[in-house]
Amino acid sequence: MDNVLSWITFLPVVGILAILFVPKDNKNTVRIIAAVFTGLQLVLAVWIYRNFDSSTSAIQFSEQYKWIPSFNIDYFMGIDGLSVPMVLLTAFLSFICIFASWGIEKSVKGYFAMFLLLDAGMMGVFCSLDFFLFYIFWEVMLLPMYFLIGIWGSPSRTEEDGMVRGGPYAAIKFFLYTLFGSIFMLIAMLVFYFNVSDPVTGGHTFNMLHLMDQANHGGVLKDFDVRLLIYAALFLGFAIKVPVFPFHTWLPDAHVEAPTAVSVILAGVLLKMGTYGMLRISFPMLPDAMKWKYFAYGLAILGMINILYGALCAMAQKDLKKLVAYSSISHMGIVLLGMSGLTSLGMNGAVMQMFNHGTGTAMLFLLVGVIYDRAHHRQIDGFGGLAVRMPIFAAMMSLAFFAGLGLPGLSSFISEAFSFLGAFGSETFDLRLITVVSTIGIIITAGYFLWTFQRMFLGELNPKYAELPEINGRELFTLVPIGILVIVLGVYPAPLLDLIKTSLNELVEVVKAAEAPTMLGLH
Amino acid sequence: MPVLNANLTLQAAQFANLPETLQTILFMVLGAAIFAGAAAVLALVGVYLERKISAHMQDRVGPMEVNTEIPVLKNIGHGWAQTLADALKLLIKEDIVPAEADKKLHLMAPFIVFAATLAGFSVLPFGPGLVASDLNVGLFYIIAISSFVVIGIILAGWSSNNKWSLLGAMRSAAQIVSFEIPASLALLVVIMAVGSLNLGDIVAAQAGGIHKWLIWWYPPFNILAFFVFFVASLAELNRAPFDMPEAESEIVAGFHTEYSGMKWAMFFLAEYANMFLVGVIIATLFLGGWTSPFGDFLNSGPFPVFWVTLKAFIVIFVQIWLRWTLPRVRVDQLMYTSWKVLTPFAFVAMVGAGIWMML
Amino acid sequence: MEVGLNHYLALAAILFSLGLFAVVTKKNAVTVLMGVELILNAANINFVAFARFIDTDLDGQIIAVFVIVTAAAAAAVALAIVLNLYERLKSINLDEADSLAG
Amino acid sequence: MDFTNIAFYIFAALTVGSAGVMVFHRNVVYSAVGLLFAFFGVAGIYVLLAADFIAIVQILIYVGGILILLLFGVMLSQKLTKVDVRTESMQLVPAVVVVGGVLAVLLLTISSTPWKLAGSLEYEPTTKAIGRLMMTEYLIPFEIASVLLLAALIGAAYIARKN
Amino acid sequence: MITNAILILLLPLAAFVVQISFGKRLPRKGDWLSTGAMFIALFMALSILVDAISTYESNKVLAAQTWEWFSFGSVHVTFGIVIDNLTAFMLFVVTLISALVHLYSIGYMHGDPRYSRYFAYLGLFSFSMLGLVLVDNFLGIYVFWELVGLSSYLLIGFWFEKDSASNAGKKAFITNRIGDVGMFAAIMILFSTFGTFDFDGVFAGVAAGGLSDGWLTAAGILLFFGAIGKSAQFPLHVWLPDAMEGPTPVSALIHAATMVAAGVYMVGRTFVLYSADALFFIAVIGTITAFMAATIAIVQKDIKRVLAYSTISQLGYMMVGLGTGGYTAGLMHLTTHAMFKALLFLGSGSVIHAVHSQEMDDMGGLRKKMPITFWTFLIATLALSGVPPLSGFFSKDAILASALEYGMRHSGQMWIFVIMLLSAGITAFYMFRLVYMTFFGEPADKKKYDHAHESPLTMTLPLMILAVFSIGTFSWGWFEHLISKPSLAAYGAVAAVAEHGGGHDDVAHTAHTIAMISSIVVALSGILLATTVYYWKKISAETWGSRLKPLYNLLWNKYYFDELYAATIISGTLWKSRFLAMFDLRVIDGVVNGVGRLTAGLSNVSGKVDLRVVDGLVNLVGRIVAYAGARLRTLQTGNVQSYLLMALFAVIILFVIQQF
Repeated sequence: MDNVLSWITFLPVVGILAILFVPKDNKNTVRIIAAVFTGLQLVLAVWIYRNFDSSTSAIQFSEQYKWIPSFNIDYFMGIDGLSVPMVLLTAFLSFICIFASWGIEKSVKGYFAMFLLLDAGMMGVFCSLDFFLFYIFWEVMLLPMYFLIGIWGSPSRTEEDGMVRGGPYAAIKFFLYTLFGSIFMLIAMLVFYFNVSDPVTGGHTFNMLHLMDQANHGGVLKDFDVRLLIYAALFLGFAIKVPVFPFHTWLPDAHVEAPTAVSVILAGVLLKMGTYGMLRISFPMLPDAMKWKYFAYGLAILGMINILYGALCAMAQKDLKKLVAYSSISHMGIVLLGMSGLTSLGMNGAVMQMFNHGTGTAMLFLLVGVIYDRAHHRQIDGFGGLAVRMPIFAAMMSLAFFAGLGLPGLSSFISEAFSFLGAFGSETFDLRLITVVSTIGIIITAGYFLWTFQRMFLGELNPKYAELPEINGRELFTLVPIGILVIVLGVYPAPLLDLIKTSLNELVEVVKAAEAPTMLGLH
Repeated sequence: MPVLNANLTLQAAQFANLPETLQTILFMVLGAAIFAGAAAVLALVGVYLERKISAHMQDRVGPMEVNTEIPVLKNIGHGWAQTLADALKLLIKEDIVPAEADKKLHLMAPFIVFAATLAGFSVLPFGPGLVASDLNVGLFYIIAISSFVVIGIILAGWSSNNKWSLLGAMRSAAQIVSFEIPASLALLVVIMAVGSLNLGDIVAAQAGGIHKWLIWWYPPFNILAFFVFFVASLAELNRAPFDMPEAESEIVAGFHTEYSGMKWAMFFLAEYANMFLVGVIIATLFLGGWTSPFGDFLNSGPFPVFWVTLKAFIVIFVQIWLRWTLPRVRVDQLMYTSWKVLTPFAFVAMVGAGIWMML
Repeated sequence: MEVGLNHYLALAAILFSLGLFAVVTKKNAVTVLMGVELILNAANINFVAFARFIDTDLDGQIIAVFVIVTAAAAAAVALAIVLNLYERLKSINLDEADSLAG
Repeated sequence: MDFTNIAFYIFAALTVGSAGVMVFHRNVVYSAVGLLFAFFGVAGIYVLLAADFIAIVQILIYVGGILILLLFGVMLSQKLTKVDVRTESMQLVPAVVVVGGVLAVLLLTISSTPWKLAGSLEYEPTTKAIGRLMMTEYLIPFEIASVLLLAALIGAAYIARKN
Repeated sequence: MITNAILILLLPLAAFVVQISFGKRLPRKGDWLSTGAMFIALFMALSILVDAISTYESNKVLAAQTWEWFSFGSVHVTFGIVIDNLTAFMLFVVTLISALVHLYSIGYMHGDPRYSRYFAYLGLFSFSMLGLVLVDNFLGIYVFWELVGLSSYLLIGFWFEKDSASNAGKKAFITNRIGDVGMFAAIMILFSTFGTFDFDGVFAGVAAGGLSDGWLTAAGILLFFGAIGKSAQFPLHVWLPDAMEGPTPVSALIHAATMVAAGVYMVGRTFVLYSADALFFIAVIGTITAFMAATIAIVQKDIKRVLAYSTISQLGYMMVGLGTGGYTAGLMHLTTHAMFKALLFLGSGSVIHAVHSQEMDDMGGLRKKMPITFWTFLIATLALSGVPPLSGFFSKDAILASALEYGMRHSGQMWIFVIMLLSAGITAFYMFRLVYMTFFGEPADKKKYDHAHESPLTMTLPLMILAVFSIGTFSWGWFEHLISKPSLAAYGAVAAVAEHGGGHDDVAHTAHTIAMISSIVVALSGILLATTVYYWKKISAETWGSRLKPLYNLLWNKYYFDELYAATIISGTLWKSRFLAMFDLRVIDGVVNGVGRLTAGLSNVSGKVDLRVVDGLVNLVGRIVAYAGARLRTLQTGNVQSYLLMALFAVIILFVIQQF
């Protein structure tokens, strides 16, 4: 079926329309509609997966229509190995999250409308191959997140240190932070637009494929300093999204304040936007800038910092969700490290890690949601000995924790291992020391996960939670598929790996092929 | 006055020896004097006639006694000098000016009225070429001047600081103004028929005997126009059936109650001069002016003047006749006749004549 | 010296300013109206003078006619208003009719 | 110094004098009379300007119509009893200044603008020409003027009606 | 052959899966299922062992098969099974002990609320252990390495109500993880240079000299780190004693025989990798561990703690064996040790089961009450102490011989032999101390003594079987033949390092005889000393204990390792994390919020400025207008004429302006 990508992106929007017609009070019909549409989206995603030809690295299912001819901007959608897993992940998680947000009672229509808009935004980002369209979807995704965190997040409260924290605070912080980043991205986009000549028409272009072709780079893009600047700008834009060390403080707040389903999507998909952006835009378009000594090592070092810093911070957290947030930062660090190695192994490992972290964290957040719905608080020390009372929940939680700490046999291990291996074995850069130091991260990760597991589940049952109800069917329905996915991809990762390897290997070759920068001085 | 100047130089060549401007001034003053004198005389004759005719109508004799010692005139008899005596009386009578009255205006009013009447005469042709100023817009001039009288009346009424005189003035002004319209419309018929405003041309158009007179053109419209004009002019004179302003029984003597002596005489004089003026206008417009009723016969020499004056006096006779026969018309009836009767007739006449002309 | 166009225009100007002065200073509404009439006359003089001295095809005079006509209409209406004013304010002194004062 | 110049000055003097009376006199009726003679003066000027039809129209409408209206206005707006028709004037000084300024401006423009004088100065009667122009070239304004008069008539009547 | 191997591998996994999901609902909670599965696996392993022995060819790869797991385009990650003599032996050992532990657990764990889940975890452990033994590549070994760690975590922390148990589990897992990191680093080095994970591929690469000597040693040491973690060697041994929190059969299976042995197996499997320096390092670590653990064992009161430390010590021995080149000696000791250590643990298990306490003070004089347990326990103790006829003697003697030989060859390294000899003596001493304190002497706690009774058959049967194996497992000769020391030559190494192959040249022979004699002497003296102190009570332990107070305390507190680690690493990390979290919260978030507040402040200031200045201006304009308005209002006199006047005035002004 043609223009499937447009369908998959705009199906949720149709969903929104459908929801709008539903009268406000029967909440369930709204939920069902949302479920149906995300379900359809999932079906489409699966269809794409089956029809995706993983042998070539060319763009598939591409659609190109003239959108704003005067500025030579066209509606150019297409996916390759890099974006397929992301599309699958988004569709899968959105579907799951709809069920996870079955408990939302406050202005349900608004919530699901926003959610579907977010879904469309995300899908758009992964499918669009026109920088302008990419940027638009990037921004579209921001808006619903702001509302979802702001309105449906936890009420704002003033902490003992006088700081006002809560849903709105986090929402604003998230929004401004990302917006700040996207401004730099906009600048870079415009520089590209004006300096890259469309091989066919000779005019300006946003078309990413043309942007990737170094031959088209003219004007100011010839000068290497400028290329570094643009790369830095883009990197800043994406780094905030990943999040990379100094720009990450919005994540814990956003997660803590956001409702369960939203933080699942936030961690599951939104964090991947940053790295996806780097792989889709920064790497292919400015390969030489990427290979510049200070940037490449910088990326690896930032990855390492992310891993260690995230892990250590997680260990000290008292709030379970914040802990998981910091763990996400740590895991995303692994992705960064994997990418910076510029080896086929590392790149594939990184993208796999993006996918696996998506599923793993989603599971974690869903579980946090489960316990939060019951105990209405997330202080780790507040619980104790839950395993006695909620064995299945404990089992699920242990599966999630072990997936988190990269136990072999579960998906994260494969991606982590190969990210490290890729980085370690990189020929272009000697990342050996950085990688070895980063591996310490997995010890700390094991430390805080098990410590948390012990404080929450093992030991004496906290009398307060003697009657805590076991995990119910709906929650299980959301968790089991992810659990299965985590285990299956852990044991046999080929299906995911085959999808992405041709494109990513080709990407690596392209970047490696770009001649080393000839800049004086800093070289 | 270049127009005036041109005519005068034509006729009074004998004064050529004087410098141009002096000549014109002299001529103007002379003309004015002649007219003033003629008007005064005519007025007196008019008064006399009025008294005599009204007396005879009322089966009485009228003034018989007043006579002069001058041998020839003495034996005319029939009190011909009565009006002269009256005039003398008025001249020497004490000129009372009401207190609080507006002296200057009080004085000025009669002169305005008299001036207006006199001005009318300058355009009328008493013979072929015998006209003070042969204005191209002669007839139009007459209409304009006739409205001048109103101001004099109003000023008179106003300046005598007397409620009744003011009311009288207002009423007579309204009357004159409102009858001006049917009069002008009636004249339109004449203008349309002849196609020129110049009185000389109008008379020329009616030359050739009684049957050529304008009154008989396009029957019945011209007759209707003549009738409307005649009634309207009666109203403008404040005479006869329409003499509300001076109606003794109601507001004493109207606007000139406070006047006495010479100023009153002026008013009186003006009234009768005006009567004569209207007579001559009707004569020239409808009754062939100075042309003799018998075609070319008796048409030369002094006869044109004679014919004009004769026709004028016939009209005057009719006016006096009406004054003493018809009862006084109430004010609203007055207005009614003007707006609801005369004006429509005038329109009918105008339209009818117009269409007739087109055919 | 020969009475040229300027004389007439000068005369008109004088009349105009006199009329204007009347309009501006006089308190009595009727006097103001008179002033207006005077101004209009001054304008007419100009028209006729132009018709006489500049383009001789009588346009000026026709316009003068129309001005006179409209002046008449205006005077009628103005007087009606003045009467009404009198009706309401019991006096036609313009400085009392300042209900529009700011 | 032929007659027309003298006539012009006479009439000009008459007009300006009477206008001055009208403006400066305190008594409304006197100003009305002043206005009367001003109108006559203007009519005379018209005659000098070879516009005889306009002169007559001037007399007919201004003197015969408007002046009477004004007089009526004066009379009706005074309490019949109170004869005093004093009319004060106000803000004299500024008015003088301004009007003087306006006069100066007008005179300045008149003197400074180079008028394009047409040649011939002959006189000929204008009534026929005006009549023809009125009915041909200026037909529309003529009709509009008639409508205007009708409207004014009705309007004035309505406004003045004592309700 | 391969199918057998696969079956052996998958049976426990299947048992685990079935057990964990339907365990509760199965009759007798499914214990028969797991035990049955294990005995079948045992039977198959036996068949493989017989097959291996029958072929009787040194280091013969009986069967090997690899499957493609997944590929990265150029890099193909495979997963395969290799069965050679070593694997056969290991399979037999693991399956045997696992089966016996299953059987034993039926009795021991009877009545436990989560009975089925226990067997599930055992199944998982067995699967992971077997996988570890069978797998043929580094990545595979790492995978099973971690799975084994997981299952040990689950089993140690089985009674998670007890905080100490869950702590122990966590401690075990994390310590293992630390070791694993080292191992992973080694794998990274090897993979990055050779591009493959397979042992053969890597070994061929090393043989071809693909890796510089320095890096090779580093890889070797790092690989050994994994073993340190797993086999509780010197720095990372702290978790094993705490692991005793788990049920005793678990300790027996995991912390005696199999898991801890994994480290030794791994070193054995990748022996060719280790350069001389690496081997020396292993030897040193082994020695330290052995001696340290032995000394601590002396003062321990808890029966299981003593055995735990003895295990650590024996592992040290194995490492020394391998380190000093005694490849066969080390591995043999592995197998023999597995047998009698399992027996010891199970024995102590039945004692605990009877007495319901792990403290030796509560025991005493149980000889009469629990004869079978006593006698099997005695046999195991003798084997452990290295008394000649038993299997222990042969393997321990071989290790001592290789240590001596190593000492002879490498001048100045004699201290290894001396310490090891001393440790052997101490081992004998504390083992007999244990025996006397539990089985001889007066029962300390009368009530417990009366209550004590012999364990049921399900528990005593495994004891007897193990006792048999402890006595004479294998004759040294053919074991050595089957599992001889591999050398790089097998992989085409050019310059075969002149490594002494424990063969039959003179130095080896002399070392062998001396070692044998000295080991016997030391063992007997140890036993003698123990009996005098604890049986004849000639020397009172207390007096010596008090006299050597500082030494006693040192030993009692396990050289303060736990405290050391707690102080340095654990609290260090915790402190760092707290600091970083605080740093993150305060500084970075502070910066962000600071920026937020700054902008808020700026906006506040600009708000004020705006309020005062700009707004002021606006108000000013407003006021001016109002003022002007007021003034001008007077102009609006309502008098039309004044308006006209003003208008005209304007006209004049304009005209004047226009002029200039």
